[in-house]
Amino acid sequence: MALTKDRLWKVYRDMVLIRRFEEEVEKYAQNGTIPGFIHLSIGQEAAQAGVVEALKYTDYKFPDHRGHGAIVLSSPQERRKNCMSEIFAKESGINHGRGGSMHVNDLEARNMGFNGIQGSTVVTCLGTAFDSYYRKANKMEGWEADDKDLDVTAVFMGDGTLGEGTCHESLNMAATWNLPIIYCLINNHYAISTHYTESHPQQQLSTWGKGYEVPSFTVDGNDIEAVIEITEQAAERARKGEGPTLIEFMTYRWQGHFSGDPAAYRPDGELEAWQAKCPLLQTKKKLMEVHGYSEEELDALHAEVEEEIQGYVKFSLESPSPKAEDAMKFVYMDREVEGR
Amino acid sequence: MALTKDRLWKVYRDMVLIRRFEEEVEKYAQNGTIPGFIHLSIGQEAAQAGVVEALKYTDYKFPDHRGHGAIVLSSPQERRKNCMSEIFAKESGINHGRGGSMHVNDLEARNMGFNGIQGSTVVTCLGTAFDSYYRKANKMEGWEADDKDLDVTAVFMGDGTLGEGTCHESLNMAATWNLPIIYCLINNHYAISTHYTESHPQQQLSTWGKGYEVPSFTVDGNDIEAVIEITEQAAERARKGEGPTLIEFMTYRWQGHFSGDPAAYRPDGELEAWQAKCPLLQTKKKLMEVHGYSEEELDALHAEVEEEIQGYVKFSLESPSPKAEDAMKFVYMDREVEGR
Amino acid sequence: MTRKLSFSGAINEALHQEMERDETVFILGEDVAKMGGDFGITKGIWEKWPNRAYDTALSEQAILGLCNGAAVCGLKPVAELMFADFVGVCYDQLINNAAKLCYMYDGQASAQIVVRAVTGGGIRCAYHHSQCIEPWLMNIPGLVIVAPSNAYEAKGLLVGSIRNQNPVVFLEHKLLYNTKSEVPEELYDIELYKAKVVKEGSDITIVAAMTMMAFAEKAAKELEKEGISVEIINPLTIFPLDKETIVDSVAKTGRLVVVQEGPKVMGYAAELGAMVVEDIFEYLKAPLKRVTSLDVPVPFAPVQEDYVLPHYDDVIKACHEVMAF
Amino acid sequence: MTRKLSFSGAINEALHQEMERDETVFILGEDVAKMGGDFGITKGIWEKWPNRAYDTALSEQAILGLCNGAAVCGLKPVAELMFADFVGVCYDQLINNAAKLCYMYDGQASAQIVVRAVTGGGIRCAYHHSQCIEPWLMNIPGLVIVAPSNAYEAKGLLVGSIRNQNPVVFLEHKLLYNTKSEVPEELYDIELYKAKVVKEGSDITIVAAMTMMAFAEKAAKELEKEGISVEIINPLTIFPLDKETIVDSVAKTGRLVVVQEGPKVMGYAAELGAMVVEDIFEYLKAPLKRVTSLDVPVPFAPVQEDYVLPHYDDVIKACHEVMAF
Ligand SMILES: Cc1ncc(C[n+]2csc(CCOP(=O)(O)OP(=O)(O)O)c2C)c(N)n1
Ligand SMILES: Cc1ncc(C[n+]2csc(CCOP(=O)(O)OP(=O)(O)O)c2C)c(N)n1
Ligand SMILES: [Mg+2]
Ligand SMILES: [Mg+2]
Repeated sequence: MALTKDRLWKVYRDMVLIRRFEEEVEKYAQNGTIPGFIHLSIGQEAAQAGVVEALKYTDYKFPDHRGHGAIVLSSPQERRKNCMSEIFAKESGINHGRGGSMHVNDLEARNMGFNGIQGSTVVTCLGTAFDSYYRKANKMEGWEADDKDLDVTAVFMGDGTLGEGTCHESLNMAATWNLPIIYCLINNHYAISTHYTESHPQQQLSTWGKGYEVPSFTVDGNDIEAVIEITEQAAERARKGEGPTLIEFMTYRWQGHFSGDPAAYRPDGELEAWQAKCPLLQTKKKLMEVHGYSEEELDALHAEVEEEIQGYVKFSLESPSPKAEDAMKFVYMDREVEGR
Repeated sequence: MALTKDRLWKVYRDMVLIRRFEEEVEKYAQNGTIPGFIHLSIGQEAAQAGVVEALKYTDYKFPDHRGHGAIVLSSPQERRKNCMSEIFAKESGINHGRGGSMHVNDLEARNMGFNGIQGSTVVTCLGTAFDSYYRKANKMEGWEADDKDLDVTAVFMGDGTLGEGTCHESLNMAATWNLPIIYCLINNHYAISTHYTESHPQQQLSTWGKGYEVPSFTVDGNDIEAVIEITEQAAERARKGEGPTLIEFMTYRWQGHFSGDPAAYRPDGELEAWQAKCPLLQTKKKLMEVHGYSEEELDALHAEVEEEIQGYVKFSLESPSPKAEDAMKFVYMDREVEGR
Repeated sequence: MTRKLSFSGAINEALHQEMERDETVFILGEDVAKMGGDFGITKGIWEKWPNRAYDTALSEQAILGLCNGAAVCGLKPVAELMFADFVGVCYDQLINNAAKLCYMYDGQASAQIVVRAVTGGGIRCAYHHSQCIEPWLMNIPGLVIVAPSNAYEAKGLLVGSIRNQNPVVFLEHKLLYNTKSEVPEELYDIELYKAKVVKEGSDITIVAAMTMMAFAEKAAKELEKEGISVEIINPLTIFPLDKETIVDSVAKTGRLVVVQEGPKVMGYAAELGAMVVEDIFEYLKAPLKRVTSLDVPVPFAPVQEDYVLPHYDDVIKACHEVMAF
Repeated sequence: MTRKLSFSGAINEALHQEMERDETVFILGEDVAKMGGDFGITKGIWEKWPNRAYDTALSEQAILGLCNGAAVCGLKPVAELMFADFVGVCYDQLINNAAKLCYMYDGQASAQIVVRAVTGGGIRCAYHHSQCIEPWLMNIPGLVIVAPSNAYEAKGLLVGSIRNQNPVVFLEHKLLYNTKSEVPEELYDIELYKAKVVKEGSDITIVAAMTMMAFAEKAAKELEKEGISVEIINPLTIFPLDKETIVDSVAKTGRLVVVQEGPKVMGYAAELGAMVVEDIFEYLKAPLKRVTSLDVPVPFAPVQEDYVLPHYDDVIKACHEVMAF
């Protein structure tokens, strides 16, 4: 399925936004401004932008630890800068700086955030999927209509994360109950240093889903059109109550596991081969060759994104740190915990 | 594959032994002599006797919680009575009565016992399988020969237990490393009250194993010849380092989940239909009709088993309880814990 | 006049009544729906509301994960762990997800879930079906642990737990299921975070929960005859502890005996002991006494299980010792 | 003269030397083989012994399950948990399998395994990569927890742990990896179950472990100038605790200050406090003081993490308070 000209333009812009977002994060992580560990998604923009594009604002999104792209695109324009300032540990951060890179969530946009324990969100997502399933079954307020669509839940999980027992428990339950979940398996070939073929028996990881009799696919995760098409189909099934889908997106992370990892475990030339398959490059080519966009139009898009990103960075740098005592807030919903 | 006359006779005797063992255990559980919960395997004798028959004494066996059959057949003649007296909580019990029905282990016979947490042995068994794999890879003492067979590990697990995340982690690892494991999935249709089709998406649970590209089969678990044949093939592959096999044995437990459970959740007639497929009955028929054994010869076998079982029971009843203070032993291998 | 109801009946009634009142409450777990629970606690719910009672696979991580996610959307799940010991396989979902969700979501949402867990020894089920799990969870800010000792408390506390906005582990001691007490027919809730002064007294404070309350009450009576006045406190919410009530009591009596079923080492008695020696050292008249299980796994053989679990005589002995000090 | 070696180098050397000596020792975990570990601790092992170093999937339950089974067969696995917080997902294998195997096997075999776990806060990695896990495991008889505070201890204790017949959780504080101390080149082991009297003193006993040892030592020096004599004890084996050494020390000084990185509630300081008020109440001259983290998840923002973790000043304050009592 080819996207319309406008839509391809839009998602190209989304991908450029991710790329530039990540590059700035990397810069400030490297120079010590951003604390903690940072996992960058450069090279994987299509799988993130495509999945978010295929979903509604009201669908639940569970980004993974390499999820800045899905995170920033999930939030509406006005809160995207707060996603970045969260990573900078600032009071203006969308979670007031208490979470950081691994824990940027925006419940209003149904970005449900990540949990640092790999595989944890893969079971939490059962619950968001269960919510509309339950409300509809019980004809709760707003859910009386027989033909009302379920809310879809999309969970991102890496090839390595598939090793966790939670993945099995989740797919087993989702498939038994036909829960509206899309398992977005981002196969970027490595879990830290370990190639997926060294820790899993399958040639393609989507084979795993077939063991549950769940529709399971492997697609080129760098082809944004393919990503959107397959995800839209999965979302359609999920909304109608036809159950989960597993999609393996084949892609590659250009950086090491975390910002600063030299990634010495990769064979020579592998990175370069994948860089040639850059999702932005591919899309740009299509925009120009198939849809007739000009170099100038693309430059204008890039400049616009640049301005936007620089706005986020400025905002992040200028925002103050949170108050130390605010660390005591919300341990419990209904009671205070003693501070200093 | 048809078994030889003698071998079929032998395994028939094994199954009768299990049946009578279980009936006596039930009797003494019901009258309060045996404490705790008891899970009986009546109706499932073929899957237990067949698997143990297909293995060597030196292969590792992990019985499940419904495992008295595999347990008693794993131990040599002279220790079988101690398996029963363990269930009776006696000092003569194979673990001095500290474990009971759920924890009867005989390390010398490589019956590695059960762990009350379902799915736990499904990962522990990776380790016994790993042992000879490791010793051979490192050419350790006794393992220098290239053609030396690996020790096989057989782990019993129920249809319900397959819900645990450990099952995934185990099969994933075993398949990746080609560990010598036979996953003996005893599908007796229920996990307590829950039919396997209500908690799993697959029509046949062996489909699950195919998701790992592991040889996976479903066989009639009440047909002892089929059980032995498929298990021997799996053991052969495992010994040669060709990796794990998943076998789903279709069978049925006649009693409720535990001794005393009325099993009201079963539809009318289901039990009777399965009783007609009794593994003992089927084998007895074959012994008489195909192999020409006479009613008298079978009576003699039954009488012999009866005498043996009554010996176990007498021994169990007459054995004293363990010493209370012995509860303090072996919390640590190398240090004492303070008692009263 | 209120009727007498069993502990299990009281829990069942609490579920029925609160589910009647609040359509966002639902139950899930292994065999909780059609069978009504392995211990029969959830009987009749599935029949009444087939879409609000879910039998699950043996997938405790998925069960708790589902609870956490559903709670964030505004549902109120009540899950059953057939045996509390199984917390081991879903520990991460409790401590790193449920307990931290409110914090991670910066107060925008929390894991308002109840995990009913069948706890304790005494039924000859050995190592993996007999444990007291509260100490495994008490180092985790964000969690709540509730432990009723009779049917009246069970009903009110379960309702209070369902309405509490935080993740609650609700401990049901299997030996209490058949015990009876007076239980109002109407729906009521007991406030969490409040310890109950079961009996006032002036010489010794005994803190006990669940089945150990029976030891405490019997001991108080026996000691009363000797002229020793015992104050009994039942924490009810074991975590976070109602420090004030407990500390005030010990400040008054000067003597603390904690009766706790689980092993001694790092049981909740440890926190109580530390609390008083930290906060009201000057009021203490005698050493802390902890009457507990021995520090071993719970063995199967009845003589051994009985040897390992706390002995009533030791409560009396401990009280005599603190008085004689 | 012995060389100086980093904490991480000392652990690496211990593994190399003990693996050289004993062919049943092997390592496994995520990225421990080809990459030499996420923190570089297992460097060079896979190169030397490609069949004795295993990169695994992200399957902590399988990793520990394999360890348990292999140990029963006589192998000696040393697993790495990249972050100790991940104990949550394999908790059951530690508490219900490893810890109970010796008991279940009636002493015929045990889980002689070592689980190296990277622990503690201070690197701005928030809730799930910063926790101190020892209290989660200290209620479980059968387990051993070891916690070195410098390179010398790290080498000797790791060797001691590998040789110990029980399941050992070996805590490596990430902030210690780059710290250096004198470490003998030859293979040596430090006996488990023995606390170390780091410094003798007569007024106050400070118990501290891992990074908190630095606080204790600095405080002792500072207080010495004021004429306050501090005795410092490092438990080294955090569980089971060397009760005798600790209790003897507090009996002598009469004052106990515990400095512990994790949250206060039900930290191991609670057990220490309970222990002394139970066993040597009559020798206590002042209340227990616990200097700990605040009872919250560890937040990401540096100002907040620093606020939450223990403050050095509080050690001094606690010591002044117990002296002034
Ligand atoms: C339970 C658990 N185990 C291990 C880790 C440490 N860890 C974080 S990311 C990672 C690799 C994940 O690989 P993959 O899922 O393929 O995602 P990628 O990093 O490639 O995007 C590991 C091992 C963790 N956070 N949680
Ligand atoms: C982790 C865990 N969850 C739940 C249980 C309780 N439990 C014991 S047996 C059982 C059913 C097991 O069913 P299945 O595996 O099919 O074996 P079967 O009883 O049919 O032989 C359950 C739920 C347990 N022991 N451990
Ligand atoms: Mg990956
Ligand atoms: Mg079954």
